[in-house]
Amino acid sequence: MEAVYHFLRSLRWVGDWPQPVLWALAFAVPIVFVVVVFPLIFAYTTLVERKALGRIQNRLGPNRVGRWGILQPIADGLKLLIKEDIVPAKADRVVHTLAPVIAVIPSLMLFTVIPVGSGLIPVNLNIGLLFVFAISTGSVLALFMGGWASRNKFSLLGAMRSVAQVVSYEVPMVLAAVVVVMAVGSLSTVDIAAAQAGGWANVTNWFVFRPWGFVGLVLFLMGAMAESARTPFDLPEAESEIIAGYHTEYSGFKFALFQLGEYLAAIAMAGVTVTLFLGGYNGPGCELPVVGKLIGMGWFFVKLFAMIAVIIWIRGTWPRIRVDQLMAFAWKLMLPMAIINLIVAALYHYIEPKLLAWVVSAGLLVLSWATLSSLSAPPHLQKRTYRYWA
Amino acid sequence: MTLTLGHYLGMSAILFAIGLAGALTRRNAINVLMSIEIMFNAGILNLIAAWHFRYFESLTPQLFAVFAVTIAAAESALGLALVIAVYRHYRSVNVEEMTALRG
Amino acid sequence: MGAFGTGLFKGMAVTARNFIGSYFDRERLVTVQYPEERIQPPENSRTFPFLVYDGTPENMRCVACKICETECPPQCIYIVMDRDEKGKPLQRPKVFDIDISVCMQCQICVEVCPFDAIKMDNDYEKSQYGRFEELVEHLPDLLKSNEYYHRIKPTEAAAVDARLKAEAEKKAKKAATTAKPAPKPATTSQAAAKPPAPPAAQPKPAPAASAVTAGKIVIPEDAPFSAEQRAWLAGFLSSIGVTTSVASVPSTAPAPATVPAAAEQAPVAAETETAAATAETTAATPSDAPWHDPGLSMAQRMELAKDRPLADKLMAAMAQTDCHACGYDCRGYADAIAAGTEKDLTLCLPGESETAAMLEKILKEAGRL
Amino acid sequence: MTTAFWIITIVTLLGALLAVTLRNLVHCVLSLILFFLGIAGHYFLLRADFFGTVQILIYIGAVAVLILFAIMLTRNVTGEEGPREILGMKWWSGAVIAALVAGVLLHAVRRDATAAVASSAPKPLSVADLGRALVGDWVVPFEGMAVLLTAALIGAVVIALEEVQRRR
Repeated sequence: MEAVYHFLRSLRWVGDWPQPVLWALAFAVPIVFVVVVFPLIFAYTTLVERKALGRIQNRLGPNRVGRWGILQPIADGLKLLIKEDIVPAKADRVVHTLAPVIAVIPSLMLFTVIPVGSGLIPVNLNIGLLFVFAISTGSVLALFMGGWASRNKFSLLGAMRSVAQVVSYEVPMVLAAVVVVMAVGSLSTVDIAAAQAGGWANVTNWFVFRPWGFVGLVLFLMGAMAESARTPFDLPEAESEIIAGYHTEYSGFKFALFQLGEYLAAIAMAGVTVTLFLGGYNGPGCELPVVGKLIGMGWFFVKLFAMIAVIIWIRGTWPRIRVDQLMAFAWKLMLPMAIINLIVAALYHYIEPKLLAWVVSAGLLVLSWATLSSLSAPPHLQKRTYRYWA
Repeated sequence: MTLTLGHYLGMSAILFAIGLAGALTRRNAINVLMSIEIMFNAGILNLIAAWHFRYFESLTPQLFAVFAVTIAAAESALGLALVIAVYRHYRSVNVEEMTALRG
Repeated sequence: MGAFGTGLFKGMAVTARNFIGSYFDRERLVTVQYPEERIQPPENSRTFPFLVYDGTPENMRCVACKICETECPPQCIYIVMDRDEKGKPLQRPKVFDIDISVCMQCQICVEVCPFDAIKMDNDYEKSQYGRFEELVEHLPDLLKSNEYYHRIKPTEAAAVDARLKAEAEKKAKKAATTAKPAPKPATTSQAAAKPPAPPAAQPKPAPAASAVTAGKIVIPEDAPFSAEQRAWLAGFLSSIGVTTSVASVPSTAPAPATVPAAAEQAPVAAETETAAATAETTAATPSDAPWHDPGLSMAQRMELAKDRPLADKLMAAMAQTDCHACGYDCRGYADAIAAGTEKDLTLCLPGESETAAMLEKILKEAGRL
Repeated sequence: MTTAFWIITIVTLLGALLAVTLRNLVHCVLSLILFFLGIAGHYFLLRADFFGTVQILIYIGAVAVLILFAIMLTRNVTGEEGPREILGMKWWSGAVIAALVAGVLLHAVRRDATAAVASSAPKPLSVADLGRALVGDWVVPFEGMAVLLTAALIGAVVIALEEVQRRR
């Protein structure tokens, strides 16, 4: 935002306006950017998701509204706008209407700390990453309020299950991100992105190419998907489970707001993953003087769409996890793995020849993953031996 | 008028009083815990205000605040666990009914 | 998670291949753009029944024998037999309603129909804006041509037509043999197990070319039949849905006078002719069952069988259509009731309640009930 | 600065008051969360960003959810409370004591309000040197805190679960 402010100052005909006006303008640009660009990405993510899932299942996605279903999101939005908004009689009206709002606000606030380009970040907080985790707990609140306010036992149960899931996946996710903070030494997302520049064509320095970085990416992605209840973990609102989880009693635009909140959280987490592990805006050619910023921004969005594609791809492939497996997976597999990852990252930092460090840490991580997954894997039924009969 | 330490101290005093009133008057154990939580926060707010207005060179107030927050969180966790355990025994969380001292 | 979670990544490889593949060969995509493209429903899929007609809608196969109406489990068929201006029942339905909101598509009506008149359609676009009257399909909506039947269910339709043609030939051959030897008097009940389906145009053995309009046969003047035979013939033919009109012949002149061929007679209904004829000859030796003529009203028939034994009275009460709905023909059913083997008096479908009431009255008079 | 201060103060006081007086328990928790947000706002105002975020993370993320779970576990699903149960029999006594305490504190503070005030903190506290201090010369209390937290964790689990085993 400071960058925008200084940029405005440097312009000839605008430069000498009074300070508060420029300051307000400098504020307005990132706000408009966040509030316009990312919900637009949300709208077309729903379309791309439905088309991609269709193609995976050998059928065409929506192609009725607009050329290739281009206008489908607008149609959906309009439909939900017009749909009658039913509020259950005994529902607690105030909390019932407040819940979707609180579902959307944190998701939008998450985007303020994601560096879209070098120097192009809505708010440069020096505790950026901590802010991301603090705000993402806000969605937990929305879940609970939505579930409790509709005064319906099932939605309350669904809400409690999703709150439990989000809370229990918060810990491994934070630990997976702490690895990067340890490597960079600062919580600010701008420093993290900057630390991944350099190397061959600005690519080799990305953290994902380090063993602990890759494991961190996998764990963080799992945590992010559990956080926004995406497919392997979308138990709370799975069809076969408790109806539609916490947003059973919602219809019309409130339901759309919940969807918006959920998807925006998923996109924001994808953005954070890109910043943490895939080198944010770093990419070949992003260090050029002026045009580099644009190229950097381009790289960021390419990586963001790649992450969203992976999330959709996972949604089309992986089966849903049962509740107990869900919890066991979080506490018995992801948490120890995250802690081992921390230790290995420290080890990596102190072994001098980086290649040796790479090999050692990779070996350690694969070993620990094997032992952990075999430990927590269900017991394989050994072949039965019959004593009295050959 | 410029902002002074007194404003913060006054505000946290009022918050502390509200917390105290809540703790003393509410009958539901969980409400009592919530009021205690309010009192904790009032205290920690004082610390940070003091750091901001007078002792911003040194780090001690901040660290003190960090430890205070940790203790507060641990305390509320334990308090709630106690409430749940007591609830199972007394079948109600009403403070006035928890009279028996035996375990 | 399985060792190393490899299973998951194999799965992702499969979906990726499928995703990319779908962009190259388009046939694997199964989507059918419904309103524009449609899939022809499989042959033996069925939605709701429809009535088959050969050629023109008048020439429908249904003779309103109401077997399907009684057999239909949810009772969603309603038939009213067509009667001409003089009240004589015609062998075709005036009203044939099927309530498709009640019909459970069980195809029982198709199985019980002796005349292959009703078949199952597989047209599923039957949604309406109303829930009551609109969902009742009347006769015009139900009537569909045999060609349509062939189009939607080729093999089944072909089988039905083949069977019909075979029966028609068998009947024609039999009719030809009975015509040559001396005409046997009286109605020998044909123990045809399955009533011969009325072929569309039944080839008449009459030597003279008889103008066969669909379902109408004009028996020329000089046909070598006596009055009794004409009566029997008219009775028999009308039972199988072919109305005959007979040139008037003086009842006593049996000799076949050669009349200029195909003299166009006014299509005087044969019944009135024979009715007049029979009324004159009540005194004369009555043929065995003069009342065996569906054209007569109940009163006339009872009048004819007034001083007859019980069995004959019972037979006169029947609807005289020999439609075998009761499992016998009219004669057999009357004899069964008289002999006491058959207790149910309501089996005569075409006769409806009129016959049932009359049977009861006769038995009461005879002190049998 | 001052207008922001007054706005956030109003929000905080409102949250605290509602948390204490509302009848429906879950509404109390929601107003408590509003209170926590107010306090976090104050921290940001005092340029202690780290604490604002920590406040949101710990209090709203963990403590509030903990209280919600506690409410659910004590089978008070609707959060409704009978009219009689809100205030204790002698509710006014509590209020009087609180008022007395407030009076004493405000008297003490009044002297400070007029005192000359030094300039406020030049830059927000950086997390790095806070961290270094924690593991530097403050490492003993830091480890003490770790032990305390573990003890609290195990204690809470033992208390909550012990009942279940014995009853079975």
